[in-house]
Amino acid sequence: MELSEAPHAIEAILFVSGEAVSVPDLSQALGLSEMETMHAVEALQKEYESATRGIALRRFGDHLKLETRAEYAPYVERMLQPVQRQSLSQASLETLAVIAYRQPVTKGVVELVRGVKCDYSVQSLLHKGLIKEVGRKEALGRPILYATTDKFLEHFGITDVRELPPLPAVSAVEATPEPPLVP
Amino acid sequence: MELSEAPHAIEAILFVSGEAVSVPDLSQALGLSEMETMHAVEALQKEYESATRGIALRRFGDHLKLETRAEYAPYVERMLQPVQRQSLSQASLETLAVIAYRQPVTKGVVELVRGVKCDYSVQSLLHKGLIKEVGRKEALGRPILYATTDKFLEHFGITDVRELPPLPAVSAVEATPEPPLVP
Amino acid sequence: MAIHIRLKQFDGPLDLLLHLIGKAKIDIKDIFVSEITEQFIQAVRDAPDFDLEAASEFIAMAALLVEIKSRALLPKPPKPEDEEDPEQTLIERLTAYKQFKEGAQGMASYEQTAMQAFGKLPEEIPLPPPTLEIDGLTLEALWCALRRIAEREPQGVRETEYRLQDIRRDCYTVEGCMEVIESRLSVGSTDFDGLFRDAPCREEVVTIFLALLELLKLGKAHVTQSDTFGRMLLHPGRRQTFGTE
Repeated sequence: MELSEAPHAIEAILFVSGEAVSVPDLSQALGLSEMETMHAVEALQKEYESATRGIALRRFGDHLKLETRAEYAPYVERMLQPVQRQSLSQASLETLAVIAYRQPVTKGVVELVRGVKCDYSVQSLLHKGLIKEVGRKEALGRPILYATTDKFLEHFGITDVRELPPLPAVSAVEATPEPPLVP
Repeated sequence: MELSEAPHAIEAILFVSGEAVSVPDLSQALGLSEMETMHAVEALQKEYESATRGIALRRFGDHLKLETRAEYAPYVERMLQPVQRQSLSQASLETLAVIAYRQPVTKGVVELVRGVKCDYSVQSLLHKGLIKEVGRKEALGRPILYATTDKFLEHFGITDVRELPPLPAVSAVEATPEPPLVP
Repeated sequence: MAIHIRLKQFDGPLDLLLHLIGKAKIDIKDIFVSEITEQFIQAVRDAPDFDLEAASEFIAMAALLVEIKSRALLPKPPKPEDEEDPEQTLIERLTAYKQFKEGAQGMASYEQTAMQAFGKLPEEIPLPPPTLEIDGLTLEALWCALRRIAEREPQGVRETEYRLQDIRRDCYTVEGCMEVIESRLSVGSTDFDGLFRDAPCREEVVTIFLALLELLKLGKAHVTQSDTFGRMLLHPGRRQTFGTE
């Protein structure tokens, strides 16, 4: 092959391979001596160094590899894993409201206030990182206590739960006592 | 992101993805408008064209892909077993030719031109992602209209259907029942 | 001249006709002053892989060729203007087919070139957990949620007290619970959650549930639900599998 073409043939091989390729293997594929191959590698390295690029040529001993530059990793990740958009159901929003105003609070209280089972919405809020477990209540069954997270504050654009709007005047959210027995 | 960095972020994304990536997906990952993304793509294309390279930036419709240049294929093949695209059967190619030159077109027209049933080849082309349904013809039975995809462009290495070779001139009489789509 | 042709080699009768025309080195429009019709019929007749399904299109074409040929032998009556000339139509179809067949060949050479370009396998990259963005989280939405709870709350308390007295008496045997559920169903459909809303202890919940399963089995009740996690409604009697229910 033409010596002047060798650097780009090497680039093509490294690109398709994805993995590190050794200089002896390269020189065999190109039909060049190892010396000639090394010269071509150096020429290619110079090209890659002289310009800002999204990909870089790295050398490990006598192995060569093409890699993405670390500074572009966030974009690559965003590409491979796009942000998922979701919205909260009415049920989850109600559960979140009760927890926000009564925290730390047990699921039992949330269920008593809302009048329905809340296992599903509590799980979903935990999964979304809007609430977290903050300990256990010293009561029969030692039920888990829930509170809102920093992510909750971030989502609502406030710095502290005290910035939440005041409760409606006479509200079940405030009035409902602990249930006598937590299911 | 800095607009000046965008071309190299795109290069990094295309390198990692391996497969063709659409401009909307790119612009979402970069947090840029599609217009800004296209400008960055054009800047990157210029870089790739100005220097001799082992790899090329190819555009298929609104999909982009990095590929090796054809002239280095022998070296790549000698070194690796690259993933090779399968060539199409004669029957599939004929069906695809009618769809490509006459799109959007119904299966009925394809069958009229070829003089045989085309259910199988149409199914197989749909399955390979080379054609897609693009609506229905306002005619008796509202038959499905087919057109080619960006994957079709990729398979034939062209940016736009207008790059297909022109159909050979009709020697005898103006041929088909509907006027041919002149690409 | 004996021609041995395997029909399977050809993509239909037009393909075979083009092949014969090519072999005879004639122009498409001269097809009917040549031996092509005879050769075509011969090929279809002799086809060793003759199978009716695959060959039906070939047979239809053979019939058309014979028809055209026989018309040529008869004296021509004056032809009405709008009548289609089958000979001309076939020549047009052959011409169009030839055009696309050659187009396909051109595309095949593009395909060959494109296959010389290699992509790269996608890389396997360990990804952080996906970022979740939640829509509709506003203080106003939170406030509305509280208002909804407050508005329906008093009713909930009354129901709870009422049911505490009503169920405790009977719920410790499956038979007793069945009676309660049945008596409730006797005045119409009821909410599944309503059976449990005060659920004071595990035995009651389990017993009521067993009673309900028993009623379903006996066909004295059935359940409907509009969607997953949606409200479940109990109705008296067996589910009607006909009509609009």
